[in-house]
Amino acid sequence: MKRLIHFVREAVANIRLNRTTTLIAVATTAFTLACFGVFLLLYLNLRSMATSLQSDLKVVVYVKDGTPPPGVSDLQALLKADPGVQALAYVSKEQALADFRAQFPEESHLLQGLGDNPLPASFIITLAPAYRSPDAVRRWADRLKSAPGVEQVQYSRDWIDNLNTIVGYLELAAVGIGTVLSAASVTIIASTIRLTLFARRDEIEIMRLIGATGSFIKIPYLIEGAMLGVMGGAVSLAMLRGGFELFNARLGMPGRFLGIDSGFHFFSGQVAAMILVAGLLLGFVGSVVSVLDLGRAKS
Amino acid sequence: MKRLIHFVREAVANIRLNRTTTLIAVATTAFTLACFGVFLLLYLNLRSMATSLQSDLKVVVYVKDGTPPPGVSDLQALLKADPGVQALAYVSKEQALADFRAQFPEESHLLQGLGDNPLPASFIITLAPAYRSPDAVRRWADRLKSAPGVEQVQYSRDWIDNLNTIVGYLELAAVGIGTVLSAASVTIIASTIRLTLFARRDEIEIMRLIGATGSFIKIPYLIEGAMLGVMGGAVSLAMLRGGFELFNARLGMPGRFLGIDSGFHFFSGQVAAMILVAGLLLGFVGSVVSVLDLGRAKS
Amino acid sequence: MIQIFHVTKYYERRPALTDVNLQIEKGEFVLLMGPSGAGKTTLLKLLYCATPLDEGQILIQGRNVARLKPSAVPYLRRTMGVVFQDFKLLPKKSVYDNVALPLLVQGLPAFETRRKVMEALKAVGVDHRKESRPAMLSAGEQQRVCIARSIVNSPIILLADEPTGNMDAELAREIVELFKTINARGTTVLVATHNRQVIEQVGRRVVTLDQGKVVSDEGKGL
Amino acid sequence: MIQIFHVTKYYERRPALTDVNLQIEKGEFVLLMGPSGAGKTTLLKLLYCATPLDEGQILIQGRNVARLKPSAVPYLRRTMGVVFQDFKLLPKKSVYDNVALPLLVQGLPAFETRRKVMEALKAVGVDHRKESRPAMLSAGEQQRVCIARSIVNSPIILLADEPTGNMDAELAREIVELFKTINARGTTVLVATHNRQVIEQVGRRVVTLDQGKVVSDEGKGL
Ligand SMILES: Nc1ncnc2c1ncn2[C@@H]1O[C@H](COP(=O)(O)OP(=O)(O)OP(=O)(O)O)[C@@H](O)[C@H]1O
Ligand SMILES: Nc1ncnc2c1ncn2[C@@H]1O[C@H](COP(=O)(O)OP(=O)(O)OP(=O)(O)O)[C@@H](O)[C@H]1O
Ligand SMILES: [Mg+2]
Ligand SMILES: [Mg+2]
Repeated sequence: MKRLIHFVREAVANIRLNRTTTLIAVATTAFTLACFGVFLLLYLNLRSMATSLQSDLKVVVYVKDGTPPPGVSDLQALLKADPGVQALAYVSKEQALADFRAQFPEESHLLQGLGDNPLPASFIITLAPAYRSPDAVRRWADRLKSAPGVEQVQYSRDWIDNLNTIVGYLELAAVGIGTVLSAASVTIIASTIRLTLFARRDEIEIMRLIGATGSFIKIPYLIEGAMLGVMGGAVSLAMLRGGFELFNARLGMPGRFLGIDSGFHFFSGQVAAMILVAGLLLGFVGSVVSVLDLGRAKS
Repeated sequence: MKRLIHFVREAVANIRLNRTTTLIAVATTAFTLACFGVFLLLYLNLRSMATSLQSDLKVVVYVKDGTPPPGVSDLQALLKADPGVQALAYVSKEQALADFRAQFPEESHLLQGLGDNPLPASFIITLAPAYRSPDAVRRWADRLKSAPGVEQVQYSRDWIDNLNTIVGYLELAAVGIGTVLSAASVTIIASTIRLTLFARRDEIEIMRLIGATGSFIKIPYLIEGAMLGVMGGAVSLAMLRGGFELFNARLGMPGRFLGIDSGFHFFSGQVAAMILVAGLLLGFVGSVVSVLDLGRAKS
Repeated sequence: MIQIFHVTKYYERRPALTDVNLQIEKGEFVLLMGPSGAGKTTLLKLLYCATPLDEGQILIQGRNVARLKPSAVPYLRRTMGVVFQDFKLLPKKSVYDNVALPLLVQGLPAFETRRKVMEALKAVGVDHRKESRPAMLSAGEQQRVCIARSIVNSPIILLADEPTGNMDAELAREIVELFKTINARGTTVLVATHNRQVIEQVGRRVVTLDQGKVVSDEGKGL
Repeated sequence: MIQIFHVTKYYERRPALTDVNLQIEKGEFVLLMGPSGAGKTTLLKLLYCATPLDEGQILIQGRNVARLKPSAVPYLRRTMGVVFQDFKLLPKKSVYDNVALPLLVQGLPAFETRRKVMEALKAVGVDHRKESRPAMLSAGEQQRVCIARSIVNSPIILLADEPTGNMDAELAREIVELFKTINARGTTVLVATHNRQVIEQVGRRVVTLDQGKVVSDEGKGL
């Protein structure tokens, strides 16, 4: 316990005494984590955007022309019981015609010559979240096609496929950039911490000659590394927050045009905490590496 | 001249003597520039993708029903002379009907009851690159609407708008991330170089006491900084290239699905050179900052 | 206490010590002489395990130094006090903290640390500068801080490398008196020096090295 | 040559030098004595502009040191050779390169640099270690390298701070002889020392400092 207090006090003293290196280490960590954070922010927001776009997906189940009302009720009951259906609306033949007329006033003359209403009745279905992935939609639609009274199941395959591709790319880019950025963060932060310790190798050597054990020398450095990392993480969060607010205030509008009026979101408390923890771990790992290095340099 | 040789030799000697710090500085620069490079790569490829998607844009000019053949020819001549038109194809009323039948076999009964062919003739136009931006398309279409024999000018406003939004976002993200990454790169690289010099401040002080002028001490450090920066840039290019090949070999396929069979492209020689120059400048600026810093610390 | 058998030490294939034999009993006060580059510092370094041995054996308190595990070295060093020729003070710690370090390393209670540190600083006469950083002291003051650090933990063996090199005659005399007092309390003392005055004042065993060899060993058992 | 008028120097409000007056003529050989912490190093530092002056005036070759522009300081330093008490050798350069530095700074041709460096190294007797790095030398050898560096550019003024602190009597005698030779060639020499032997051997003017004040100035004009 007394030891621990000493170690922490020593770490704090080192942080204070080595202003320049502390500042540089914190700045480097902050900027590195900020890069990572910008990417994470972008990724999380795009993902949630994609998800909200997916919820716009509507599947239309056309009812076979000439199905008697009890058949339509049966179909409705079947759909209601389906776990894939989150909400459903019935559009009668009459309503379909009215909708068509309203939507395409210029083309309505196409239907003029026809005595009978050629448009079928339909159910418009919002799928449950679990059924919104392109594959799931396809499977669900294929299954329903054979149900009694169903003429056809329609959904925008293009839209689904595009979204699929976009989300796929996003995921791909996420993995790619995430990997590069993680590797970069680890290297940069570890390097910086290492460099700060490197500048103090003479002091470490003196401590050794005085009879200090390896752990006595190293533990304050590990604590220092972790502290620098957390400080870097905190600064990067502040920077991200500031940048985010700036960005949102200035350019938050386009989000609304796209119909995503929820706007962009900052990290949840959990993700923010994770960034701090990441800083801590990176700083710690950085100093472990440096300290091992020092150990090797001189017995 | 003799001086210059001395300075360069001194810089090289420093790089060699300070293995650890050199390694760390180069690695940090490389990783920082690599982050920037990944982003640049992504941006450039997305941009070129967006551009190639824009070239898919087709504008349809519907010919007024009942326009006599000379009127149609006049219109064709007008369109051919328009600088906005890259290519055009004529679709007669008959062909339009045939196309409709082929495309919508199920809905073709809608046209059955009609004695006359209700579909108009049209010109399908591929716009010249300069006219492909959403605004330009709109202006172009509006202008053409009043031409003799033109019933209507149609293009997918949604498509245009979506692409517009996407490109806008891309540009926005580019500016945002680009700024953050640039700031981060400058800070990180400058910090690292500064830290490497910081570790040598005693030596610099000794040089001063021997009667060395400021520039005599500083110039080798500036050269060293620039060299470290270039080395970092080269390593980052190598890393990017390697990562790119890996990525392309493994995951190059999705590109084809999107219809962009040209695949992803690596940096052109020019951009690669620019990255090297960026490394050089960053390293140089980093050492200028550090050297100024040293100058301030002690007369 | 210290037994050195046929010790040879090379630096880059050039011998710094050649076949050195030396026995130092508990409680002895031995002076180590010799021209510049004779190997005095190298011999002391071997004793506190700062450089590896090439040939021969060194036993300290019966333990074979060459066979010591790296983890045991700090504990050996804690039984010794060392005055380094180049002081080796921590530049960012105060004089007080520098002197307290050997006690801190051993985990001594705070009040006892305080008492011992102040005692050591007073013994060498730099207690009035205890808040200063080493760079703010004159060379002689730094050397005294280094001496204070070496004696603060009442070592069993005291090794001092040119401890009066930056001191005037009067001060050197006081420091030698201090060493003699410490020696009288049972500490084995080994001092490398060029200072004739020190040698006369101590008047004990003098071992002379030249070019890495022991060329004379006078006054043994005096 | 060197004129010091009413010089006072404070370190954190504590005076290190108080109202020091000293005139040193061209070609003089002056010894500076005084106990540890008397202010000898501080006085030398003022002369080579390593620390700012608080009160008084220092003229070197007629130029007012306090009024010197920072850009002029290097050129003043090039006319001086300084033996630092803590050597201040560049740790990553060889002995040769360390000694060559003052010549390199002045842009001397390569062949002349080589000749002068070897001459200086031979004069202090460390020419056989010219490829080594300072850390690979004994303290006495390092001190001699520092002396070699201070004399290599034939300075007009030679300042030496305890230049024989790590040397045996014989070597110290040789170094003093070297200084006397250099002095005989016209260089003004100012040596801070504790070594009685040196003082006797030089037998010239001795200035004694104590607690920052000049307490005696003997043998002037001898
Ligand atoms: N790390 C090293 N690498 C190479 N040679 C070294 C090293 N340390 C010392 N030497 C050489 O070994 C010899 C003995 O050095 P040592 O420091 O033991 O001498 P010393 O007797 O202490 O001299 P001094 O009185 O000058 O301090 C010298 O010639 C020195 O140059
Ligand atoms: N940078 C500094 N900051 C504060 N005090 C200092 C500084 N340098 C020296 N001093 C103090 O000024 C006084 C004179 O120091 P100086 O180094 O000039 O003594 P000296 O005569 O050279 O002593 P020595 O013989 O021990 O080398 C001492 O008390 C010292 O502690
Ligand atoms: Mg020695
Ligand atoms: Mg001094």
